[in-house]
Amino acid sequence: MTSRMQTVRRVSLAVVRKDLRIEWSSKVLLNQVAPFSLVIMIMFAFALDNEGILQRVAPGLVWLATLFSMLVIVQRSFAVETADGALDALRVAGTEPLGIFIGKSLALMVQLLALELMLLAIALVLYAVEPTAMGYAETFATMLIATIGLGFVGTLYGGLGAGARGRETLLPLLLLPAVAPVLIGATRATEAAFGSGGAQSSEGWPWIGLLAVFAGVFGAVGALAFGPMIEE
Amino acid sequence: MDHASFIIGSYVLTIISVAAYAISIVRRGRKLGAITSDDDKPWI
Amino acid sequence: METVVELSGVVAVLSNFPALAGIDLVVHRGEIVLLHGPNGAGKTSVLRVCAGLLPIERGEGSVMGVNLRTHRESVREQVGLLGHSNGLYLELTVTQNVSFWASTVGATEQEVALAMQRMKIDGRLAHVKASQLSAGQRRRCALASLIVRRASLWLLDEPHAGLDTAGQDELDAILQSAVSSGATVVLASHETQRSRLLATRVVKVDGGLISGSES
Amino acid sequence: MTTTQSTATPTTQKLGIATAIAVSFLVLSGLIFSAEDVVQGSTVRMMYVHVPSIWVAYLAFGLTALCSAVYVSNRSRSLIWDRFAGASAEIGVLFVAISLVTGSLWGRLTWGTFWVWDARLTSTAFLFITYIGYLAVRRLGGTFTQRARRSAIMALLAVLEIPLVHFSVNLWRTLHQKASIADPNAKVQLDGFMLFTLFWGLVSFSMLFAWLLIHRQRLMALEDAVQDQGLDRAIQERRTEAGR
Repeated sequence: MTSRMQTVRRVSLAVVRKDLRIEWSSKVLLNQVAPFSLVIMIMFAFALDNEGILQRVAPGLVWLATLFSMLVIVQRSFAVETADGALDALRVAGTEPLGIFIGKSLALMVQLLALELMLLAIALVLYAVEPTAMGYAETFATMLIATIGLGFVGTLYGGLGAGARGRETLLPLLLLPAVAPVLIGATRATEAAFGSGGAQSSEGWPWIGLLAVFAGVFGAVGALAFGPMIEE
Repeated sequence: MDHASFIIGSYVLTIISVAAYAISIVRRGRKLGAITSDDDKPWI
Repeated sequence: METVVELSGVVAVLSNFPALAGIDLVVHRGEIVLLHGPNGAGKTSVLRVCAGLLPIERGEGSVMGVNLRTHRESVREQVGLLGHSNGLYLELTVTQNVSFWASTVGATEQEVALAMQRMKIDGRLAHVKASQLSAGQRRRCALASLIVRRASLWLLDEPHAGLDTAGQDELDAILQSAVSSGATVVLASHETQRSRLLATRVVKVDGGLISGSES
Repeated sequence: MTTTQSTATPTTQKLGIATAIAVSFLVLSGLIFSAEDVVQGSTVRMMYVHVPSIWVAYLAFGLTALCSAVYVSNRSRSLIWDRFAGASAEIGVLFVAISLVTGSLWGRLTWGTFWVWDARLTSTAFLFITYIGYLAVRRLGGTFTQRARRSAIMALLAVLEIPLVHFSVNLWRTLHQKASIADPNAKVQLDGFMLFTLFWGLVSFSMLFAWLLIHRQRLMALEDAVQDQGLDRAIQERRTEAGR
């Protein structure tokens, strides 16, 4: 058992380093996904042409933009694996699926967190949001825990698209309903943190609890289901 | 009866959609049943 | 003689197309078997079935005593597969690629260096991104990744393709030495001249079946 | 009609006739015999198709989850469990759709609007979408065992997803905005015959579900058999390639 845990540790470290290195050298997040989410945020401002409304709905927009961008990152994360048959090679190598799952989830979480920080900064500037110090703490806690859940669930469903080749188009249909609790929980918690619509910052913590439950459930399920999911 | 169109409409809608589904299942079943051997029909 | 691969009447399906239509194949330890046949004969699928990647639809199969129908996942630790694609990450450098594969199996830095040296991708090439390599250099990189895996059954799909003569010689030497230390090799190729010299047995594959064999 | 040709057997024919009679009686009872409600008036009659529909949907999705769990845990990996799971989910999607439509018609009458972002409605909509996704995964292709494993995982994921969504949507509607719309059923004071009619609806729709499930499952077996025949033919064709 301990040797298996060591293998999982080694594989997940190798995978997360590899994924982040690929991102570092290809800069897809920086050059494509981040501008994409910026465009989303600006388009929202066009669609909801009213300063009062924008301030009120800013938390929801940040999280919607995060979810849409996440679809792109997840697809990219698995496109890297299938481009030259690396996923096949990983499977043939009998690489511990749990290690792959943890590694890819961690890499996804790091990328998502970077993106969310950027979106937060955009919201502060474009939507004129002014949280308190407590509000900032709550916002960061929300981001951290929501991202853990999103990383697990994104990797889990992304694996299905990769195992069944050429079926990436199914990803949004499967993934978006599954992350609805994150959208609800994170948006409410961020509203509390931003004080949107007169919300108190203490109202946010139960939602952060919901996000933690979500992360725990999908972390556990992903650990079990990811292996069979990436099989052909 | 008040709102007869809504009420009868929902009954009709329910029954028609279920019936259409049932008929399509039975028809497809007959069509495929004709071209498969009885070994593939363990319910017989 | 110990049996490494045993397939009987194996049918394998690629999206409703029977790539294998009932293959019977037995491979013993220490053999170098060449699968030879036209394009689309099913050579690649035989290798993928043996690697536990492609599920068996009908028939029975086992590799090193592992039943491929029920436990195809557990055969993989002992096989090394080089497919059509190289399994490289194009955005990473040669060293990063080989090191990644090494770290997933727990091989040492030393083994990585040795493998890269053998495939002659250590010097200038070591820090070039895989996307900028030529086809032959990528093949060398993939072979180096395969060497660090220390497999006991080598499954190679067109391994000589894209390699220059020196690279082909090196590959042959590597396979010979692997076999002499107890490994078994199955390779698929339609370029037979070179492979025939290497192989201890040639098996003809056609139409998803074994259509003949020669020694 | 010869039974050997189709998915019907004498038993299912009897079940079918009994179901037809039961549903006909439900229609008569729901539209004519039963009394109008004191508060809701005639609109209470919507309940007798709406509630049984959503009941069948829950039954169907529950069965999908159960059969998927049996498929995963059973060593024999018998495909019959996969077929029951798939057939059941398809029927479930049909009945969720029916209950969403009848529900919004009912809502138009009692609330004055087709849709409200009420917790139960919202999570039912998610239920609908989730199982449409499940059916899409079933149609991904590949071999039967691939289909079975993939869809069994999806069904079990849905079992986790649904309560999470339901719970968070509930929290959303209770914490965030005090629920302004009461449950329509709560206002209804059911008399004996109305209760009986509702009960009759549940029974007759369950019979309907059973009949549909048996036939759909058998149809799926036939579809699989036809695909298998296609494979046999393809294998024969493939083998003749070797002669050339």
